[in-house]
Amino acid sequence: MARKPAHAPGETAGQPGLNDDIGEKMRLTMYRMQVEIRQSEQRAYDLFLQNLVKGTSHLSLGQEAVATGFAAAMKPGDLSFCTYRGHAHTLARGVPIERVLGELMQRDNGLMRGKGGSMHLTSVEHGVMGSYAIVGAHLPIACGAAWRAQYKGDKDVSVCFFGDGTTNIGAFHEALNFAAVWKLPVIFVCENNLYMEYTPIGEVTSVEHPAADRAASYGLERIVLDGQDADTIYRAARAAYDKARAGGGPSLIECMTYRYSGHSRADPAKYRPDGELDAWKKRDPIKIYRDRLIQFGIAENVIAGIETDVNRRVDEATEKCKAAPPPSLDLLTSDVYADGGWAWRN
Amino acid sequence: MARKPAHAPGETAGQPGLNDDIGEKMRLTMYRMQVEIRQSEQRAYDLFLQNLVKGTSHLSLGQEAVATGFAAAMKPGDLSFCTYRGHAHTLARGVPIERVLGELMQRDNGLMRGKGGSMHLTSVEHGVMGSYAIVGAHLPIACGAAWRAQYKGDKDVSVCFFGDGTTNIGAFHEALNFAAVWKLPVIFVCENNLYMEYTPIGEVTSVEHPAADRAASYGLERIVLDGQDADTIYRAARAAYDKARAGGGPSLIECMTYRYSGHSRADPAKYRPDGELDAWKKRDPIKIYRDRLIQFGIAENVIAGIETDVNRRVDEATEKCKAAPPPSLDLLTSDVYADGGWAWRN
Amino acid sequence: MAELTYRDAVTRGIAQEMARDPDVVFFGEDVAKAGGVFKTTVGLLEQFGPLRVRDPPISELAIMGAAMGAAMTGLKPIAEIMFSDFFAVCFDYIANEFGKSRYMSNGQLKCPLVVRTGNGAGSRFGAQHSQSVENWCMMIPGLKVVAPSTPRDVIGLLAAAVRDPDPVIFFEHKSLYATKGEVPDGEIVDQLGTAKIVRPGRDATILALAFMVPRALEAAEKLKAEHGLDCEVIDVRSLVPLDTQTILGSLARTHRLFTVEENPRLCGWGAEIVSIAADEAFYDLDGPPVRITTPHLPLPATDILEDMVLPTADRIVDRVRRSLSA
Amino acid sequence: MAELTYRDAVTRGIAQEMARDPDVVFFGEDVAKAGGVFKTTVGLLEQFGPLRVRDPPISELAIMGAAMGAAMTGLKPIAEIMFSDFFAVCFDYIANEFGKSRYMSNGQLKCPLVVRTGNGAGSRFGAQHSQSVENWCMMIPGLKVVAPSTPRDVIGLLAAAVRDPDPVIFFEHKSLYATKGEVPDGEIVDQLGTAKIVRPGRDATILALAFMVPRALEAAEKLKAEHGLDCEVIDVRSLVPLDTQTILGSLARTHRLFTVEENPRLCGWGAEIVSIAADEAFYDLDGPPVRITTPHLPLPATDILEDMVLPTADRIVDRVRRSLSA
Ligand SMILES: Cc1ncc(C[n+]2csc(CCOP(=O)(O)OP(=O)(O)O)c2C)c(N)n1
Ligand SMILES: Cc1ncc(C[n+]2csc(CCOP(=O)(O)OP(=O)(O)O)c2C)c(N)n1
Ligand SMILES: [Mg+2]
Ligand SMILES: [Mg+2]
Repeated sequence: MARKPAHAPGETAGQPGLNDDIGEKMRLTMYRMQVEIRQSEQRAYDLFLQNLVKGTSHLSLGQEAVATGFAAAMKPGDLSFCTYRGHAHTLARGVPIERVLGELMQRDNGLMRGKGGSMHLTSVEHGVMGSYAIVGAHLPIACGAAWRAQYKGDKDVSVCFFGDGTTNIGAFHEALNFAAVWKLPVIFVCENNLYMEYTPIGEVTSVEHPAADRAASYGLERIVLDGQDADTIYRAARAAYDKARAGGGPSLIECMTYRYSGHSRADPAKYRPDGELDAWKKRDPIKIYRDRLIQFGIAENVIAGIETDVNRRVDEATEKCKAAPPPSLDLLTSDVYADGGWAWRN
Repeated sequence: MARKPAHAPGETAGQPGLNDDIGEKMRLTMYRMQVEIRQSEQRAYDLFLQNLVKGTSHLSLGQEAVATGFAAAMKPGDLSFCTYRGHAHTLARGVPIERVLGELMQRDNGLMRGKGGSMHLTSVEHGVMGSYAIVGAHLPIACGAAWRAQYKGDKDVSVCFFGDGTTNIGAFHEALNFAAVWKLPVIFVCENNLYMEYTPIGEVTSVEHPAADRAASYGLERIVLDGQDADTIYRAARAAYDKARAGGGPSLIECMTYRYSGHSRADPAKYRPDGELDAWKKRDPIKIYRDRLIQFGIAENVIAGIETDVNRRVDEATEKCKAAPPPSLDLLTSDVYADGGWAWRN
Repeated sequence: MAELTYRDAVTRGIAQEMARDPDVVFFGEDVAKAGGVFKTTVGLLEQFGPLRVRDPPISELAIMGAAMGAAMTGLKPIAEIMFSDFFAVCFDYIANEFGKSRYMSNGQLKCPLVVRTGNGAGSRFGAQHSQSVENWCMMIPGLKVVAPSTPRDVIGLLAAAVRDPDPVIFFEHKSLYATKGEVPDGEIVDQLGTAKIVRPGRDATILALAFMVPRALEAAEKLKAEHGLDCEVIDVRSLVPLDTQTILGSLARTHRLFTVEENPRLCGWGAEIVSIAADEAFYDLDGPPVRITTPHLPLPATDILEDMVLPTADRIVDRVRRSLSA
Repeated sequence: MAELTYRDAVTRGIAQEMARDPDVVFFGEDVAKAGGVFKTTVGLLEQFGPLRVRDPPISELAIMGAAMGAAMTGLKPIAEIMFSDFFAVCFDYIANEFGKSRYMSNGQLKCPLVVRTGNGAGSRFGAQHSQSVENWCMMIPGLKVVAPSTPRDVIGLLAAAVRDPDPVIFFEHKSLYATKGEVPDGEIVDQLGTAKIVRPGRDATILALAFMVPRALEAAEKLKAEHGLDCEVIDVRSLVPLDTQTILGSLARTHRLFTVEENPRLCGWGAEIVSIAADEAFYDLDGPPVRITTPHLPLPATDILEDMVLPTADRIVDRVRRSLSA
């Protein structure tokens, strides 16, 4: 169940074209963003095969459109709360590739200088308020950030990304109800990639759409999107941001998508039925978007230029990371407490 | 919101009468049960005023019909999982009044000889598999008991009682989904008494009916009942038991009811709007049921006989408790582990 | 100077900080309209309004998570968890989130919040509403942990906790709410990480926390009056940061150490302090350091059983006397 | 006799018990079809079928609660919590339910279950997936707590845990999964509450648990070879029940005590044992008992930092040598 995207391919093709509500500039931005995520994630995978990525890592190959659509709709100051599968969302906020790869490679140039690791990417200056590795934990945290905005009259919106499997944990329920009752400016985005780790979501969930089919429990609208189409995501995201900023409270948005690789680096993903991956690759978000750009009359060389430029930047970032030293050892005991140290006694 | 029972008073009056699907014998049983709960709870309150009930206690005055309707529909072997507000459900399973009052009075004749206290009434021989004082904790536990029944092919059903406020805690969500996916023979009964402790449930909940309006999230039917009419409860309970025994999986049933006293003994319940208590007392479950018996032609003296008999038994139980010694001191260290002792070292 | 109950000191402490700093917000189940189940927060809603004093649903995960998210982004939330036993339903935030985000983010994230909770036994509430769980928090890196024993300390340490840039778990003892003490007028701000010698003495050092402090003091008076033993009593107050200087300093004078803990035996704060003393002050010790604790048991509901289980002044007297005369 | 990995020993241990007793059921996230994220349960689904080996949703509360309800009513469930860090999301069952229901019900309820979990550091997973949390469980009355260090002990202690009538928390160490050891053929059943002297010695007693056992052994060999110090190494194995006889017996011979803990410093099992030794065997001690622990820090992700933070053989050697020559 839940194996088919809710929208047919090319759904947005009927839109008014390049000068529609999205427009050329934003579309090129979104294309670049998707390509950057794709290439960076692919590079992370290659580096892992070269034994240069340590620890674990969770790629978003195939899920680029969701991160892109939301990030593109954000304003500066909006806050992102991610999971361990957070590289894409972090890059989408403008965090330099080098800082992300550096963290995966446990180098001193990493976003957290190697202290957090791939599952905890954080860049407060870019609005990435952390990546959380305990399933569900960040949904209530995002509520808190949204509460601050509401209380202070700040106009920023918090967005919280999570997977389909996360909808079955208690924190999901508590956060959704809490946000709804307090009318918080927070957007909950479920990236339904059909699997909770290795188990198909349908085998462990009482409804077909694990997030959207539960929206009514919180008085929220049921929203299921084609997660492979960045335009669709972008439009829905913009509406949700507008609603949140206008005091209309939270949204819960389920995006149907698919991860091309295993759950984490250790996983060859053998549990997937034959043909499933191929079928989804036919609806590759980058391919869809590239075709649309072409269809809208963007020149092939403009598109290729973006691709080459991203490629160069990923290469440069990789080289910088390879050359970067490991974290300095005094980091071990720094920043446990606000005084910079770790003393629990005098 | 959610302040009006979903069914109008006297709804069952149109039923075929005394020899209908419920019948005279069961009706007299259910009347006796409700009177017994009422009088025992009232006695608990009086004893508290006399400083003879120690610790806390949470009465079900006004909520008698729910406990009665479900217990009456149970078969021997069916299992009850209660909250701290569990006296009613415990009595309804046939546990002697003396053993319940004894526990409240912290006497050696108490159900757990004073070790557990009023919030943890347990009588395994009567199918009362414990009363739990951490909101939500027993919903998953009831799932486990139901899983055992399913696995072993036992035909018993587990029923789990909880309040409206409990629907906002994570364990509610996890248990409901789990039970639905595994199709467990468990019934979740929400006694919606309009308040989570002191705060009106509507102020902290994203839907009008905190349980029923969320049933769809678990693929379950939406059921809201008049919790003041034991016949209504009994019929719905029977259907849910039948479904569970037939392998049809869980049910979630919301019963609209009201507690006459405060949340616990310390609470004078001043937060309730004027007139609310009186309005609900007009739909007192015992009054409703007594009127129905009369209407169905049961003689006043039969009814009064039940009342007098229960009264005598509550008096007797009270006297026995007053005379009972406190728990013996060696209980302090008994039954931590299965060997009867508490040794954590050799 | 005024006499105040420990309960009213909580209210005054919160009010002092809310009046000072508009970024301080306060929420917890039934704390606003109802003033809290222990009546520790009566009047705060009226004083600070419904935007700053709020009643959330029964959703401890949401409460703790929201406190964290608010703290990360600029507020100074005080969250109440009604009974400390309920830390178990939101332990993820205590164990995995509050104290780790600053470290994992290499100093980018902050978490300046206070979680207040009703801790401890004495109300005959049974095993799930009576626990003393300060060790659940002490053992987690990145947290600060405080447990005042007097009304004055409630205000002063709460102020210090609210002003502290790190997450602080603030244990109020349910059995102390009705107790009274002198409290100076005006603002009171204390310092985290400081123990207090509440009774000087020469023959032994007795460490106690929260509800055990008055009992240790009573024991010390009895030990003096009945046995001529002059014990120093230290109110530990702050488990993290731990004031080992005051503690080891006292031990260097008295040469004997006793800890009086309400938490069940295994892995309590007494174990930690004894292990520090045994390692760092081994040659100061003239005899075995002794832990007086609640036995390692779930708590019984019945009054006579509950009274047996907690360390009493008499048990302290007996244990100290036997040990010092051995 | 066969050589087996610690990982495969888990599978064999579970299979041994499931084959013996049809009431033993096993469930946990991704344990059935996928064979577990650590591949510790490959083949169990095929061997015992989908009614006995099941994949629940990501619902740790449901998993733990369901295990308890099943145990209360006649099954012997083995539940897996993937990483021990996730105990924090279902801590209510660990802290407030499993170990209290028998007591609160005055012996009416039972809770014969096993929770298996992947514990400990070494995989560069960072602060939320690397913790060593056995003290979170040791401190709770009513539980039993086990942590094997060898494939043979995995099978034997798991069998003992499954057959035990009380709730047992079973800590497998992630960094030991790939290690190998000799395992006898046929059924293996060990005994809870028994420590093991894994290297006899005269000069000092070194206590270690799980992943720290091989490191303590390596340290002991070095201490012997390089410094002529002959240390006794004890694999504590079972934190509750705690084999204080073996531990204090050893101390009575060696007169010096060292504990090697992976959990962060505060309130670890080492503190408990040191406090027992300091109280009950004070006059056996010829010098300060010393705790060698992971410092009280969240865990860093990077390899070189993580390697610094856990006690190593060299750190043990250094600490013991300095202490014994002081
Ligand atoms: C509380 C908790 N339980 C289990 C895990 C282990 N785990 C990590 S990711 C994951 C699957 C999450 O699935 P989903 O929410 O669909 O996100 P996806 O990985 O597919 O993006 C699980 C079970 C965890 N990190 N936290
Ligand atoms: C996890 C947890 N949070 C809070 C409490 C405190 N508490 C006890 S009863 C209660 C209200 C429960 O309301 P509801 O579920 O409606 O049940 P009712 O008491 O009305 O029967 C609260 C908040 C608790 N026992 N456990
Ligand atoms: Mg998924
Ligand atoms: Mg209620």
